Amino acid sequence: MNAHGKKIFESFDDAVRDVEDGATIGFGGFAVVGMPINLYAALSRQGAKNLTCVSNTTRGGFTLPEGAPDMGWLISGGQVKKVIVSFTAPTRASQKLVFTEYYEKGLIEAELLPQGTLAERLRAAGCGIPAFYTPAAVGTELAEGRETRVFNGREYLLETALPLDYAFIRAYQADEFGNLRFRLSQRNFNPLMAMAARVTIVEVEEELLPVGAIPADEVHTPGIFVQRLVKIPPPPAGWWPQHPGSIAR
Amino acid sequence: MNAHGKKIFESFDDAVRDVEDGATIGFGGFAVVGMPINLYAALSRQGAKNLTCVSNTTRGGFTLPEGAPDMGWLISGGQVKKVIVSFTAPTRASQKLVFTEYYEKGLIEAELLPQGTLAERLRAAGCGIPAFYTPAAVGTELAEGRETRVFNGREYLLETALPLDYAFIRAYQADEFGNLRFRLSQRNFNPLMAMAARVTIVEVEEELLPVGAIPADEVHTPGIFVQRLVKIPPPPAGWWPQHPGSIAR
Amino acid sequence: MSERGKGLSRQEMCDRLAMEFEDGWIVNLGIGIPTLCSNFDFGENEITFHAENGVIGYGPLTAAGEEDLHLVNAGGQHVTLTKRAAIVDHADSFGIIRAGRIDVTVLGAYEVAENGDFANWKMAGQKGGGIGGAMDLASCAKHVFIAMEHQTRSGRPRLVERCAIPVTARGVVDLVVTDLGLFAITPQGMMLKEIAPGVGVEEVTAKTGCRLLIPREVPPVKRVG
Amino acid sequence: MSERGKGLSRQEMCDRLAMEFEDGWIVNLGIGIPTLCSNFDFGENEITFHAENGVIGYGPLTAAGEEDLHLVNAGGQHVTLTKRAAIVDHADSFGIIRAGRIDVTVLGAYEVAENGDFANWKMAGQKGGGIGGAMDLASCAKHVFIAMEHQTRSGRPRLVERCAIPVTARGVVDLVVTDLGLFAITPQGMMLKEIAPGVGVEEVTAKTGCRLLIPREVPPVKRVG
Repeated sequence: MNAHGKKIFESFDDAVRDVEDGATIGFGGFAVVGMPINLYAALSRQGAKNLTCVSNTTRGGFTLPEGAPDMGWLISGGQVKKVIVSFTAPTRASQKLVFTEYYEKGLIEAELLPQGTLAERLRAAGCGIPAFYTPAAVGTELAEGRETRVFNGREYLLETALPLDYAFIRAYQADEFGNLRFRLSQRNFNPLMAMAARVTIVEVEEELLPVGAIPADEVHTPGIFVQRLVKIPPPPAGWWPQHPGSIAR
Repeated sequence: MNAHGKKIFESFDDAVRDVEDGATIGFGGFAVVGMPINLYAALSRQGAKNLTCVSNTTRGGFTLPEGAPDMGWLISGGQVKKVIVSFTAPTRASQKLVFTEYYEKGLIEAELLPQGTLAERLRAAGCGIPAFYTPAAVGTELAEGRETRVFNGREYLLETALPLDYAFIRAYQADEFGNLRFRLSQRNFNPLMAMAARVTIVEVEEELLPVGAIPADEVHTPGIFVQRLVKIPPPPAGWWPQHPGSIAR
Repeated sequence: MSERGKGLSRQEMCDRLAMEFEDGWIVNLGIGIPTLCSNFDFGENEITFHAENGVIGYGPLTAAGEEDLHLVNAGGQHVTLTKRAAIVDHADSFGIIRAGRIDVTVLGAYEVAENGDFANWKMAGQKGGGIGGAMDLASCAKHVFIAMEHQTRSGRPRLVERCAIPVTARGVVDLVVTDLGLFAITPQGMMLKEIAPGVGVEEVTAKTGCRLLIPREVPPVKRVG
Repeated sequence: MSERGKGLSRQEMCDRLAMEFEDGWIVNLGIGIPTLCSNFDFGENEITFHAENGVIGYGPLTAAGEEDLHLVNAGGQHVTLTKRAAIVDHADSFGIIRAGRIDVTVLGAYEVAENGDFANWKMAGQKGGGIGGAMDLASCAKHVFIAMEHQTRSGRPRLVERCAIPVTARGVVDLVVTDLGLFAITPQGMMLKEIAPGVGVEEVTAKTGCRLLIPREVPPVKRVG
């Protein structure tokens, strides 16, 4: 795969066609911002099974349009074996997650971990660090039976890298080589997942730019981390977050 | 220290006045680019002793003007107890380093380590990671007698965080809160040292900008990592790299 | 003052904690009640709000209709940016947290124990839970403040001898505000520092699940102006 | 061809290694001889050069007088940027290296052993040395190529049975080019793959410090066109 336009895919279905059963996939995004909504839809259509899905949560937030795809689609489609997340419970007690139903029935595994540990395990995978120590979760139920070690008088927990087969992310701008820019809090987990993955697939909000359009100092994710780009079409063909003002709450 | 202009210092001497004997100081820069030349000069005048100096090398490169300060000034001034670097030898056999003379006489200690390990130890300190594992230097003299561990069938070396008391760095642009931008390869170690340090002192190339002048998405080092800013005066009062075209080689 | 005419409203609870923030502090506010701390008028004091999703220096909630769909805080609320703002990724954001650069985190809780343990990620008997950034923040912030109702909906105390549900971190809480007052965790135990208007010491004691250190004079909860 | 009329010039050595680079590869060139690889004409193949100081996608050396004082490669040379260029900090730059994203690193060496060990950071008897990025690169790049003179200035072989000086990494070298030819490290030992113009197999054997696997026919060093 090189940059002579070969990273550009015409459709989300093309971009996810080869995702294999049993793959580990990271989904970027935080509270809908930077969430790869269109790639969720495409993967749901594609049907790969026994997936391990890595994400902050199994759901977006209130700006996700009614009926829009999220990890719940993959779960209810029987595609997901395990999730690795910092929230298994909903953030509000009133929410009802597709995940919860499957989880309580024992149909799906879950690894619940601190958000910073999730971020750092992805970063470690992307940076060739097999393991590191962190203070988070020491003294809690999550650390029971696990290896800890004292450095400078303080106890830390050993955590290992979390490599991904695929990163599904959403960016604001991309050039044809895959250099990416995110806008504001859209950055969140997206650059880390791109670094941690063997294959990074990006849904891009703005029109794809010619190579060189993003100044080298302003690239957030270098194109060497990016394998596939798809421009998000305008609605209704493409999924976009909805403006809070348009939502009846 | 807050942002009501209180991070701005009038002179390099003011900015380094309180550096104490025995401090650990990181000096950014790589081959002169992003090297805090003026802060080297000020620290030489200030005279703190028993310093541990962390940097890629003890010297700059050929664009450092004749007679300009570098770590050699601190060494020959008897200020340095130890260096932590990825080069103790000169990069060219023909170079003669001030460091080498002191080192061969046993007047100074040196910790020599792979450049990636140096960078990651600084990053770990800046990110609250006390220790991590790396493949670099496994099987070499540097790993002798040290703790290694196998992950997924491969051997890795345990490395610990390298926290700094002070980071001395050079940036292209800064706003009055200390949000920084670097230009091109000036970035190098500079953001890492800022994150690893208790006190970060920045020599800034362009005129200091009002707060808000750097868009949030384009900040390379957030101002929360920066405590002191000094604008570099034009030469001859301030030290600047020299243009290669002006050098007789 | 709350609607019931006694005790503290949620905003008053958060105002009391926000009074403790010092000039130049970097502050992280948890989801729920703690977000109200940002409504406090800090005057000349410059407070920089940090959100787990990498937003450093966010400002008040966005006015309705003016939300930027690319910008939320850690609670998913659409916020504005201050002039000092900078964006980092999730790894750097939690690097800031773990390195101890957050001066205070204000979190909600289900239970706080007199030894400074607290629990806020998993309810009794629940399968799974919601950790988010709470364990990183609680383990690493210089100060951990808690803002919560004094009792559960069913009337059980939240200030307890030992947490009965899984803890978020151990021995980290400094200060707790509830609708009944302000409490400090001290080496000697939990101390009633200030009491809410219209509330008596006996009521606080009766509704609290651990021994309280009670000074001879308990001042009213401090208010601005 | 070198000035002596036989053997390979340094540029020819690097050209031979550069022929092995594949379309889309990410390549890191060490200080000294290896930097000449970037002079090769890669034609349609797109090669992205990575430098330890965080410059991804740099291009040819800058023309004299047009140097940008903010831009050097890992050898401190002033370079240009390609359109694909992106800048990262030193931690991310070495993250890229350690994660195995560098397809090949071309390094100089003092010694290469038949088992793939090599040494390039410290001369015999020297106190200290210069590691730079070599240990990270050597341990983690998908391929490690070495470009060096076949013998030391004093006429001792650099291809050896076992390294006599401290190694940079063990068992990592794939391919070595010297002024006398191209050598591959194979499970059976070091193989003479191609021989330089004007050089005989006997000369290569005589100047080599380890057993060489020598095919019945040793082709000349491949050239473009």
